[in-house]
Amino acid sequence: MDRSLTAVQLKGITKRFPGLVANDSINFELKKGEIHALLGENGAGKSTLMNILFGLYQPDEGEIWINGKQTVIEGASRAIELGIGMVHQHFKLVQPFTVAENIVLGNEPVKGLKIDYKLANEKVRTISERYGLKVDPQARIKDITVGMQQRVEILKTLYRGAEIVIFDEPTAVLTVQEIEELIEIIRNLAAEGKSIIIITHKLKEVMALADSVTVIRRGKVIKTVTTDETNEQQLAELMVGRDVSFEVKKTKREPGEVILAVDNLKMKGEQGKNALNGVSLDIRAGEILGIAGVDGNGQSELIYAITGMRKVEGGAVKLNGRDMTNHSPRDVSVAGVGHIPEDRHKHGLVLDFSVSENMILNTYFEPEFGKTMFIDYKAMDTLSDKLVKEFDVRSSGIHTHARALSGGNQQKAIIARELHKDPDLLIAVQPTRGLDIGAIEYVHKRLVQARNEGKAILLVSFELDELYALSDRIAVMYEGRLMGEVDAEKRDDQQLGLMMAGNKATADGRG
Amino acid sequence: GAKNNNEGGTNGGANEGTNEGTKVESDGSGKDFKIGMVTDVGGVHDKSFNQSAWEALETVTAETGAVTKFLESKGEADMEPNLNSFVKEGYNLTWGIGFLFNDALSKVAKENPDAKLAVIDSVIEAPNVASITFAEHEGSFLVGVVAGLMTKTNKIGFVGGMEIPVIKKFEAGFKAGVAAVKPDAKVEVDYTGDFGKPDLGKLAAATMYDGGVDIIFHAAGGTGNGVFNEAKARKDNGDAVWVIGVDKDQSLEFGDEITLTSMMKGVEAAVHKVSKDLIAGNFAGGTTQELGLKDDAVGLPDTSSKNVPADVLEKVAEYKAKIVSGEIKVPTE
Amino acid sequence: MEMLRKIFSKSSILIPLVAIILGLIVGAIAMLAGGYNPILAYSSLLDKLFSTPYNLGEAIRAITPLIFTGLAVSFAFRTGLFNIGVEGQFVMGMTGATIIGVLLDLPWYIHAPLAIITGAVFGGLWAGIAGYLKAKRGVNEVISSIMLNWIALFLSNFIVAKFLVEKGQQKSMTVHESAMVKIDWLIKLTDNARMHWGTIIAIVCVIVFYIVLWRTKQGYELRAVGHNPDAALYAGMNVNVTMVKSMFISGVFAGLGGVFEILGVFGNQTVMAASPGYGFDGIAVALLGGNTPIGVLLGAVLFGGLSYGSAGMSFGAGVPPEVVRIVIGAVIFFVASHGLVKWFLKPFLNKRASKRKEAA
Amino acid sequence: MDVLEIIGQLINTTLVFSTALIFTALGGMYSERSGVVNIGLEGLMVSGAFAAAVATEYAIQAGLGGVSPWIGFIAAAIYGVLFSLLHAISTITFRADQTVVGVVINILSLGLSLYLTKSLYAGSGQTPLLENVFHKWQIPFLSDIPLLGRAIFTAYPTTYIALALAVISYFILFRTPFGLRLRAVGEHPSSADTVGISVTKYRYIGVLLSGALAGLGGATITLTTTSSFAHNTISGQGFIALAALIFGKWNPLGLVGAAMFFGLAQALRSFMQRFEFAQQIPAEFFYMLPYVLTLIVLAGAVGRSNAPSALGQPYDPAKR
Ligand SMILES: Nc1ncnc2c1ncn2[C@@H]1O[C@H](COP(=O)(O)OP(=O)(O)OP(=O)(O)O)[C@@H](O)[C@H]1O
Ligand SMILES: Nc1ncnc2c1ncn2[C@@H]1O[C@H](COP(=O)(O)OP(=O)(O)OP(=O)(O)O)[C@@H](O)[C@H]1O
Ligand SMILES: [Mg+2]
Ligand SMILES: [Mg+2]
Repeated sequence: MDRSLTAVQLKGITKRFPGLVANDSINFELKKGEIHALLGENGAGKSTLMNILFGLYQPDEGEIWINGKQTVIEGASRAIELGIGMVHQHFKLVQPFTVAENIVLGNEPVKGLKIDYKLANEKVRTISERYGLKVDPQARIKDITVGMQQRVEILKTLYRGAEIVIFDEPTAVLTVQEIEELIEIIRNLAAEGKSIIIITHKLKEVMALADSVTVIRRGKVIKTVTTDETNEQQLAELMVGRDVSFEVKKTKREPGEVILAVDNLKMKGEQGKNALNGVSLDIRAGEILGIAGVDGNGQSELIYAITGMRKVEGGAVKLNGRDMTNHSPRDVSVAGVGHIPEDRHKHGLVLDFSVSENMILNTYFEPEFGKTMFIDYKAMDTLSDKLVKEFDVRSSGIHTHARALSGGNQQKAIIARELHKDPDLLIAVQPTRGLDIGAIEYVHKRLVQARNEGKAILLVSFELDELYALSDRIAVMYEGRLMGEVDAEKRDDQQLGLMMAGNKATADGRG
Repeated sequence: GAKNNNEGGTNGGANEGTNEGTKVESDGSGKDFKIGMVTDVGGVHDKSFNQSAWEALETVTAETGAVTKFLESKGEADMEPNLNSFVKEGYNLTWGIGFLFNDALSKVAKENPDAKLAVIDSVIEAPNVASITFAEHEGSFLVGVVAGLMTKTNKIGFVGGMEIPVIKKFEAGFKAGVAAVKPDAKVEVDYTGDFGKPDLGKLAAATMYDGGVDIIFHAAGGTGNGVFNEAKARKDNGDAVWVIGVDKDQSLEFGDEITLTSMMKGVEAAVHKVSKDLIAGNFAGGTTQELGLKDDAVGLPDTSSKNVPADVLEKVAEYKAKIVSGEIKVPTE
Repeated sequence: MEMLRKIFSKSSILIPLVAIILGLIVGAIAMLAGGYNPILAYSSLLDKLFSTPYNLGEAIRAITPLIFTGLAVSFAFRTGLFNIGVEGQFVMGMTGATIIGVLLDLPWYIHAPLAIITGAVFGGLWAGIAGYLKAKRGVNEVISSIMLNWIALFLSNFIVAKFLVEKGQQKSMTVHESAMVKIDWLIKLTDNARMHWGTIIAIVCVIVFYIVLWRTKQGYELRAVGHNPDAALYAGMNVNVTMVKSMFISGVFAGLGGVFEILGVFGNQTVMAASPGYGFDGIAVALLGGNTPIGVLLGAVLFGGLSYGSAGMSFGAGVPPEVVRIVIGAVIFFVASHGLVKWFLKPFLNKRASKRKEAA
Repeated sequence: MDVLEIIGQLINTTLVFSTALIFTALGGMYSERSGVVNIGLEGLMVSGAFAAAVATEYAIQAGLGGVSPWIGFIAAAIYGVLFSLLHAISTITFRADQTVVGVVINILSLGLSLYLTKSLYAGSGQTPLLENVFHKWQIPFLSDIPLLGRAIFTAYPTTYIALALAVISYFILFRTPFGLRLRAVGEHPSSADTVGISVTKYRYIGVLLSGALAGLGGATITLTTTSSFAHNTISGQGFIALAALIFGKWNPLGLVGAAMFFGLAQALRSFMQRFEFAQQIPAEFFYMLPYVLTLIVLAGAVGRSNAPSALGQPYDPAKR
């Protein structure tokens, strides 16, 4: 592979949005066959730059050169023609369609007037075998795992003959195994001669995968380096502009009373299958119980069951010794449970409410916010001002809509709200998903602080690093059951991986 | 009188038309007179009594030079302001056409004792209102006689608009007429619930014709158009079916291949007479006239002879005489 | 006062104004094409509206039900529901008021309030059915309320014809004077226009709408459910009950509209061939008013005023009154397509901007 | 009258009533499958009914006789397309709220149709009655089959066209690239956009087709039942068609079923009145029947129907 040829060259790209410059004269070069990582904090302008390259946005200034020729990319179809493919941060898949339909969409093989489904399936199978991306062409997107969906996204680009593939935060939603597979896939693609751009917040992945790295901060390129000549610590500093600590300082602590006791919970899932098959667990004051497991093994249902958002068919939930089984979410919340939900847009916030209104989402009925039927907006704003300051939620003011906050700041707002309730039990589901390292550092600090204040914390995460860093104990969930626990002190990825794949705990687990 | 209700949806709004009285050989006696007319929601071109009334006023203009003008009501709420538009402009006479005007017109009459008003199909007891109603049951009896004598299948249909007292009068008279000449004939009744839905009229007619009915009398306003449409389609297919029209001579509109006869209501004559009386200086304020067979205000049009055999028409004449003389009392419900 | 700020913020006042002007221009073009004189027509319209106290009073009478139905549609919209069934709820409100007004004979201070409340509750419950079906059975409220509109019409007709009918008529007996809510001195003042307390209550409802939605905890819940039912569930709100409540309140507004048509205007209820149409016009009013209470009030004034004035247009200029529907449709169209309006305004705004630059 | 005959009639009447609904609901399907809510179906039907009445009338004046209703039929589709162009431009190009614009279409088309009718016909709010309209076809031989002949093979040409269009639409939607793309645009426009499918183009096609088909729906009423256009020629059928579309789960064959169900309920109301026992029941209850039945079926059986995911959302590629 002749790496001296450039696949993409961006010269002085500038993109302005009302009130801010998302990309500020960015110069960027991608060599043929190279894997090039793009790093930066939330809102640094990475996605914007890639959307420009893929023709979704038009730059205000600057030039795009593809394979040595200057081009204007006025739309996605032009980008596809140029051999550019993009795997988006939020998947662009049509849920009710099959895998094959999603892949061939817009470029369907036909027989007469009809789509030739046989040929379509065959074509999908061929490329999926060639690149080692196993999928079932006839499965529906809504029925397959996130990892599988991502393969479909990659296949979509390959089907269109992409030579330059952009990945926008591809690992944010994947499990450990899936990430490993993806890294393998990307390496294969590069070996085939494809040029790759990958955006990620995970420095370890960058170091493992990329040939070179470009760091962007506030729309400007800070530096481009090769991975040979840098390390994680340096990259982090380049990104954030200050020293970042990856260590979570956590002192050993004796857990107290049992706060949450879950006994033999059973619940039906959406498709009629059992989502929970008898889950039992205890959490004590001052400890963090981590739940590991591949997405879709009942973690969400467990949380719904504990918080009362869905009814269980059997078993019991006790909080501080009080039976809370099948109580309403309101009762559970009042009884002392805080909940940082998995999907901040779906559950965590009313995006069209102001930041301030969101701060009282589950306490508005308390006398604190008006003793009559009327809401005391002054009390609400006072509280919001305080929380926004304390938790450093950045926005143009407490009256701006939650929608206009970046993901990290949205998450901070939720954490502020839930911690302010001073709950006995805090449930945190994927609390750092999609956040940059600065934000992650902050969230981790707050969670450990809460633990140290004696709160019981239930943490669900797909990131082993996070689980190890925060948890006192780690339980593994598989097909609606807990497979056992491992000690967070002793890191054993092998063991954990096996349990996540459905093997019972061995002697050193407690299962 | 089969079109009377408030349909469609707006408040406010009216349509207008004016006859300025300088045309043709008018005698000019009415030059200083202004006569207004407010329609119900059917509008002035309803091919029914609103239209008849307006035609009468057009004739008045032609004959006397009086200025006549109409306003259409889009809903019940418009009727009162529309009447007031004329009254407050100083019109010499204001007509309300249709019995929905009952409330609005009596209120306006009470509030404006100096104004003169007249109403069709309703009785309003006020010194400044002339009320005109019709004995629809009497005329319906006569078309019932025709139907009874001419049915081949012994099945006759009646399609009504809404099931309300006025229409019940048509039904009762019609049934009595049929029973008088053909006691064993069956009269099927279908109220469509609407005066403005030809599709329902068409369905009702289709159902009846399919069931062996060969003559249908409709008192359903615009819904009745559907009855004619269905009959026309069947006639084109060679079936021997008939429709009896209502209010006006409907053979003029729908043709005499399907229109057996019609139950005419003399709205035009009545409006013409009352308006001319006004110009002549003897307005019939405070009176109620129920116009029936004796006044020739209801009954069959002359064109009936085209489809109705002479012997049947003779029978009709006989019954008419008996009703006028009081020998037969036609039921109203 | 976020609301007030919104109302007076530049583009939200500018766009409706421009939209109204563009709508009137569209109407004028239609009239020119039809061979009518638009200037004469519009001046006759204004003349009709403002010439006499009577017409002004009657215009207010015509505007009043639109305020209620506009509020009803907006309220549901605000909570994420499309209440296309305001029409039926309006009719049920009429019926409730008529039943009490006709069948009972009570002192006025009990009779009128009871009739009003009954009608309002009828409307509320009728809407509640759609809310319940949506919450419990997942039935799309748009379809169920379309069905309920028809059912309301026929049910009311049945009730009137069977239990309340005045002999020999196709309408109910007259409501007892003790239940009527006319304002006699205003009626005298306006030369017998049908003025009634419903107008005052409509304005009170505008304020109530604002207070309920933006000042109470209940309103906070309603809005949360409207924007994001999942988050509302998470926050411990009872989403289903809130949905039914929202429909109920919306139906109460609609029902009140119907109530005052009976108790304020007609004094009896006729057997109707079709429902009066205020509910559908309410959708237009709500949209015109951007689903804010003040907006609805102004929208109703515009819509009702134009509609009432259209009689003058035909009286004075011989223009078919339907042209007013074209104007109203066009106004809402331009309000909705503000992109289009801005596009129209662009040259003008640019000029202003460049002037400012020159000045600087 | 024997039972077979009655059933045959019932089915036949059902077909007559459902034809216009099928056309219109199919139109709604194309629009909503592309992600554009179409609450303006009622208005589009009004426009179609109006255009059909006027065009047929002119054709008759021009001496075209029996061909005239066909000319009116086609004119209705064209006029419907022009009207829905308004919808398309504002909702797709200018991203106006789709529900609002649908309401505008309803207000405008009734206002404009009546205004034009009055302008064209000397102030009359009703077009003249048409001499030539569609007549029922009796398919040779087939119409002699007992039951079926009466039920299905004696019907208006429009009924056959509507049913054929439903089948064709099913094929288009679920078997052709066009259908796949249209559905993709309605489910997830940005995924369509990122594979180079023009969301704008497909939405325009969807909305314009809805205009054409709803126009045909309106024309069907004019040309098979009313023979003229007036303010109440279309009174609620467009909304019923919308209900049928939702009830039929946005599926061409499903909506035919829903439309037929509604037609059947309408037919029943008229049939029942003829039986002796029915005389005791107030007429109003028969009038309610179709609507009550629909409500009961909806509440009892279907539950949540799955609309296209992006339905009602304007597509703005720059917004995430
Ligand atoms: N459509 C838009 N309208 C307005 N501002 C936008 C838009 N898209 C992006 N921005 C702004 O541009 C900046 C860059 O956003 P971008 O999505 O490119 O960040 P990013 O680096 O991809 O962040 P993340 O790591 O969170 O994905 C952000 O500050 C954002 O506010
Ligand atoms: N509708 C909008 N109007 C203005 N700015 C917006 C809008 N949507 C997003 N933004 C801007 O885009 C930026 C990034 O938003 P985005 O939601 O992509 O954040 P993120 O960090 O990528 O989080 P995540 O992807 O995890 O949700 C925010 O800073 C926000 O200001
Ligand atoms: Mg991004
Ligand atoms: Mg992000």
